[in-house]
Amino acid sequence: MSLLSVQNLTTEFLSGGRWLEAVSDVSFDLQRGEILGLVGESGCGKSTIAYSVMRLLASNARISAGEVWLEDLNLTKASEDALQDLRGSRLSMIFQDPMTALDSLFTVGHQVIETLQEHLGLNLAAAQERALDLLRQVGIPAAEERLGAYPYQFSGGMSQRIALAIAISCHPQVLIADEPTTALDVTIQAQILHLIRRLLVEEQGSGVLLITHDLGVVAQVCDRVAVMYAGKIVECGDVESIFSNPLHPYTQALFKSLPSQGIARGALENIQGLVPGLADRPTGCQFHPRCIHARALCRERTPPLRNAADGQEVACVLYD
Amino acid sequence: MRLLRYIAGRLLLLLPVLFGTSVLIFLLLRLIPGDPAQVILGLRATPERLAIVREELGLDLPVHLQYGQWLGKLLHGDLGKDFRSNESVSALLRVRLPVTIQLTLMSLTMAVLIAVPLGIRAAIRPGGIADRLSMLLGLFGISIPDFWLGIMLILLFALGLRMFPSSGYVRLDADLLGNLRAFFLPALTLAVGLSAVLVRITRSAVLEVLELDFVKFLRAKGLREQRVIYQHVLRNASIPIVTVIGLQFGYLLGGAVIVEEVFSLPGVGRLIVSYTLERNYPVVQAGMLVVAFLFIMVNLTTDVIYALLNPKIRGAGT
Amino acid sequence: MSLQKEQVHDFIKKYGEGRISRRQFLQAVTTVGGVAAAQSMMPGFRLATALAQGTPTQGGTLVAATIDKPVNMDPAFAELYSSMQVYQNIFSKLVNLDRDNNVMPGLAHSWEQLDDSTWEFHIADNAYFHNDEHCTAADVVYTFNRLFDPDLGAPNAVFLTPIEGVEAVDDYTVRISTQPNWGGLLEALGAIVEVVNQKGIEENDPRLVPIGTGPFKFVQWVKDDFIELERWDKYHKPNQPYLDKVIFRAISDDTVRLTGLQTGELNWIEQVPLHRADELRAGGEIKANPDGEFFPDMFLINCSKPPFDKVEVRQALQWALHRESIANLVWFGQAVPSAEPVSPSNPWYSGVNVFEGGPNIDKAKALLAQAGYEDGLTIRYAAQPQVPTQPLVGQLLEQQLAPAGFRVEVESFESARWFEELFTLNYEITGTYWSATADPGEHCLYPLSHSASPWNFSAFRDAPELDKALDEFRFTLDPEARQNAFANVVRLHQEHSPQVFMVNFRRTYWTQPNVHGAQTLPTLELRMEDVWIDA
Amino acid sequence: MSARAGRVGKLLERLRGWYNASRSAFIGGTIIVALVIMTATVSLYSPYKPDAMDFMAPLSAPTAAHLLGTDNFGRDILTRVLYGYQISLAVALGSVGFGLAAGVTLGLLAGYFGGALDNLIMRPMDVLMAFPAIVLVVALTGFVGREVSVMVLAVAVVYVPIFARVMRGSTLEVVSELYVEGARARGASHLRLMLRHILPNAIAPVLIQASILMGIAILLESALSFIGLGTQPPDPSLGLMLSEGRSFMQQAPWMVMVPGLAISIVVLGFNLLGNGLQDLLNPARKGR
Repeated sequence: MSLLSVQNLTTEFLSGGRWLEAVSDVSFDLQRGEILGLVGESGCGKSTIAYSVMRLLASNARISAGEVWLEDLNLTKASEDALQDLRGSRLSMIFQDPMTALDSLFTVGHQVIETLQEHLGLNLAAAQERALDLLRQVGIPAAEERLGAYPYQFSGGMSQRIALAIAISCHPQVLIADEPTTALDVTIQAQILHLIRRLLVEEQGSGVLLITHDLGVVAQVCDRVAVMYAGKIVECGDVESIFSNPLHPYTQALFKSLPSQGIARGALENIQGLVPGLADRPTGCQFHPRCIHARALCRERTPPLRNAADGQEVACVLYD
Repeated sequence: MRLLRYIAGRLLLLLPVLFGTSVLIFLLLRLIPGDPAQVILGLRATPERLAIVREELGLDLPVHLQYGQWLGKLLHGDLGKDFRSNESVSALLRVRLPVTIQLTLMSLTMAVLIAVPLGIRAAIRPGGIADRLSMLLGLFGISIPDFWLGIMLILLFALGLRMFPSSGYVRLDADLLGNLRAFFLPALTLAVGLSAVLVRITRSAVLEVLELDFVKFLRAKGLREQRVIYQHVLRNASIPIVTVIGLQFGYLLGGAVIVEEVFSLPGVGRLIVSYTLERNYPVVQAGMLVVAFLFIMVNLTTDVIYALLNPKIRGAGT
Repeated sequence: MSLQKEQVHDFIKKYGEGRISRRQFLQAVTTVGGVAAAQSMMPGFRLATALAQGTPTQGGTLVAATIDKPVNMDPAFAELYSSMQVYQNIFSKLVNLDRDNNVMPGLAHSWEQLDDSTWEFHIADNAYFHNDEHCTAADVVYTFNRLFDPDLGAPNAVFLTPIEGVEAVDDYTVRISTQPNWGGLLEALGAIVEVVNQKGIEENDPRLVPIGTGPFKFVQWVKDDFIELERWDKYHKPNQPYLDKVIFRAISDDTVRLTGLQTGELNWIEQVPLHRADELRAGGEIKANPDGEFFPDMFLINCSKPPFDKVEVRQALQWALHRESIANLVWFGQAVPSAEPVSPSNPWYSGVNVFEGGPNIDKAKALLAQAGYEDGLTIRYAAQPQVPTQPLVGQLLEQQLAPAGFRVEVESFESARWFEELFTLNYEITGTYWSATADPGEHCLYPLSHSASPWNFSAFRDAPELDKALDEFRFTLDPEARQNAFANVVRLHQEHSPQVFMVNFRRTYWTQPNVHGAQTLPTLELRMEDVWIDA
Repeated sequence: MSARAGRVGKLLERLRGWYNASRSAFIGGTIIVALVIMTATVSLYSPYKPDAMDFMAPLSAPTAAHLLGTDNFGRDILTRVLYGYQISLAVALGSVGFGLAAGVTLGLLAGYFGGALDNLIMRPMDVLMAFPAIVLVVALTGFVGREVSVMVLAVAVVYVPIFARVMRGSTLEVVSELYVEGARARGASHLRLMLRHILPNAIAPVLIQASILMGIAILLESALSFIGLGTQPPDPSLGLMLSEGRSFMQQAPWMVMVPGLAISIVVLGFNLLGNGLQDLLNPARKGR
């Protein structure tokens, strides 16, 4: 049984009096000891999936179909109390901008300790001890003094390490990282990503859902990847096969526009047209207006995700 | 600590401002036409008597000498004597100040108890009952003149239902229950206006904090909603709320004169106004100076609370 | 609305519609308006209420609410009658005046007149000051010396100028020598001379701590809050005062003061909202005590500059004035119209009215024309908002004097500015009350209109025959002759009208039903020694 | 015929536009406009003069003849309220007008130049702010006199520091934004810069404040008249009517209720207008 299983998830937003699908019929599984990348341009619904899993959607959004299972627990049906116990203990999340993720009026130590006390019911001394240990694990130098420091005394990288310390404080089974390194510069980025892999996957065997728009990040740390376009997964599989043999036209186009490939293959091609907004999503295969292989069929039918090669699934009429 | 240096700086600034205020008050009073001696003697004034009284009160000296005399005595803690009854002004203020301060504290406490919880609930459940209530209170509270509200409350609760006295001051040490009953309606009258402003400030402050990223992270780490709101969100929203409460405290010191008048409470505001009419300079000067001093101290306290709340400003953290 | 008011309004309506002539209208209104006044004149009426009070019982605390707050306890200054209301219970006077101006024993149990300029007073030998000093004739002498001390400049000295000398014949006899035939000594002693003690004056500030031989001893004065007096056990009158303690509070708002009485917080108040007096009198929930009219309200007119420098303009004002509607609309029938300092029920009332049958618009217009104001004139009425009746009278005058050609402009001045307008003679006409009419000639008309008086606010000095009449009144001893002299003064005063008397306020003290002995006195003092509370 | 219908249609359309844009501004605006029209034309349609005394009907409850009853002198309360509004609106518009003009200029200079000038302007403002408004006005009216114009001046003096602070704040915000730097780089003169760039963008919060302060000005004027320091009898100020009615509170409650209600309505109108302006001028904070 997979660690985290998302089945036919559909999430809608209320805008201008109408419900619009941001995520439509998405399914994937996250196994233990695996980092699954969820990649796509901004606005494709990847963050919405994260908030749907955590059940932290804004008041104008709702899960209209599908289910999310954390092992034997159906998150979509779980009560708010159950979810509160679950969040931060079995299922954790870190965000994009570390500088605003922490409450500037409370010490860093306090924000770690309150999480420990909430879930593990530790007394102050034990919690403080555990917090010190966590800070050391995430690589905070001179942790003893830093416990009493305030968020404004930390750099972006350091703040994200603290967020990570909080997220892993109760040995979560699943960590969702929503663009954890986008706001950081490249050198810090690599450190954080490896820290995630070491602390979550290697040491605890947990699963990580890493949301990013940067294929470089995927390459660096993910085991498997799912490419999303306009609310749907168009292709997913293990990183090696996807990177070496991208099947879906959108995935291929993504790679062509990627300078980091290092291969000077002519001018960078960008995909003409724009990512469709929620309100004006085309019928059939969402990508067909911008797809160079588009055929009449693409307009009518929305291709399901199909096994095209071992470890690789794609939703495109070419491989039906 | 930077905070102590900050407070010391502000206290130093206090002296010149108070000095400026005292000069302004002193001149303003003497510029208003009307001779104190005439008011004292009333219809029974005779030219000789007027001369005697003016000399007794030192009104025949040139203005700058009068100011020098007054300032000299002030620095020794002597606020001078009431022109009319020769009673020491500090004795008068000892009766009047507690009344205004009690009225200010009671009305502010009532306002905070009404407005802050309502404002928070209105922000947490937009469109709910609390939200609509806060809108109504916010709108009608500042539109209804407080002296009219006072009269209506007297008409209903004092004259009508006889639940509260319609006026008069009962000393705290003399009769606690009587004092609280006497202060209830005036404090409530002021509290309505104050809470109207406070509820809107609280609501918008909480709304703004709720949209900050760290609240998402707090919920993502499974903190109980109760703790998220009342520990983290409220603490962050408290800065604008404290600012408004500080401003309102300052306003009430002098501004509550109208409600003091409606309920005939012997407060400082009413003292200043009625004694200005009688040109009773020492009492008015002392009254205004005390109000200005308290006003500035309250502003300083608000800024200090700022610093206490915001670690960055006070340079806290190891 | 009480019967009385409806009748008044019915007449005004008919007059408005021209169905009845002016004369009929005024005649009717005067009789109706006068009913209340006439009622209280009948002696039988007053005697009956006194006897019905039952026998006094000892003990109890009276919480009394006056209108204005006391300001100065030193009797030499007599500053604001609200101060006198308190300290006249702390000091004693040689003699006292009862409701009908009869002179009753005070500190002096007996007195005789040796000749036309010498009197001797025999004072009680068992009177003690509240600082336990024994009261002797020497104290009376000290009192007078202090009153005449130029350094102190006591205002009341003006009323005592005819006194030539005061000396102690023995420990308990005082001889007072005056200018010959001065008729006003007894009223003066009964109204404004409180006996003080030298040690008491010098040991503490007399303005704050009064020491007298009166029925009540001063305990404490919490400014703007209350004054507490307690029973003086060594009072020279047997088994008086009846009350243990008296608390004086000042409540300026009528409604608030009334509520205090109705809820039992207070058991004596100086005044109820005037428009509810009749209703409350009928209700019986609270008790209206025997009233009295000793508080004239008048117009002060500045005779030193146009337009009122011409006597015709002042007389025109007299003819145009309609006193009944002022009494009814400003004082709600709780005041009696009167063209002289006292009202019909007062023994001094002369009944002289040079402007009998007024208001007479035609006569007023004729007089104005004589004065050169054919097409009317504008007069500035100065009103003090702090005295509620003044702005009301101003607004009523605006409507009332218009037909005669007076365009009234009401100008408001806070008290400080109002006094300045008065003393710098910048005002044209204003209103005020006068609280000293125990002897209306000596204490009211003399100071207001005698050319030599410092309180001649009208700066009226062009009527030597009025000065002569005033002096003649002053130095007339025989009561009968003094009454006629007063009538003569009133007539002359009305002819020149430096001041115009409007109404005399009927002052009624209201108490809890179980409070007895309270009554309105010519000196406006609150003689709390006569008051008692049923157990 | 159709042209007029078209025009009326267009007008209705625009009205509905305003209504949707901000309901409170629409309601507030309607109240104020209605009151201003009724007040300005009162002498045309009102059967009574404000001071005319009807001795026949003192303290009479609302009747057909006197829609809102009469006071102790038998004067028609409805007429006096409408004339009272003239004073209230005059004080409100006058004081806010002067206060706005002086305050905005001072605030603009202080915000734009900053440094010594900022302190020179703002410190006296602080001292003025430290004064309780009531006492400041008492001193001024005592000194100069009681006419409505003095009231306007007195309230304006109280408002100058408020407008100055709000203007300074928004000026600082605008100055710090890039396009002002750009304009300065192009060598625009200080004056042109302030008037063309800063003023239009910084004025928004001040306008919102202006509407709310008009309501407060009316409260201040009626409060002062209530304690006998503002407008003097026989002028029918609403605060004065309330104070005169107080002693007849039990027998003639309408003498107290009507003026109080009248004040609340006009102040409510200004507040609604203020809220509406706030929604219109910065939609992001709608409903805050």
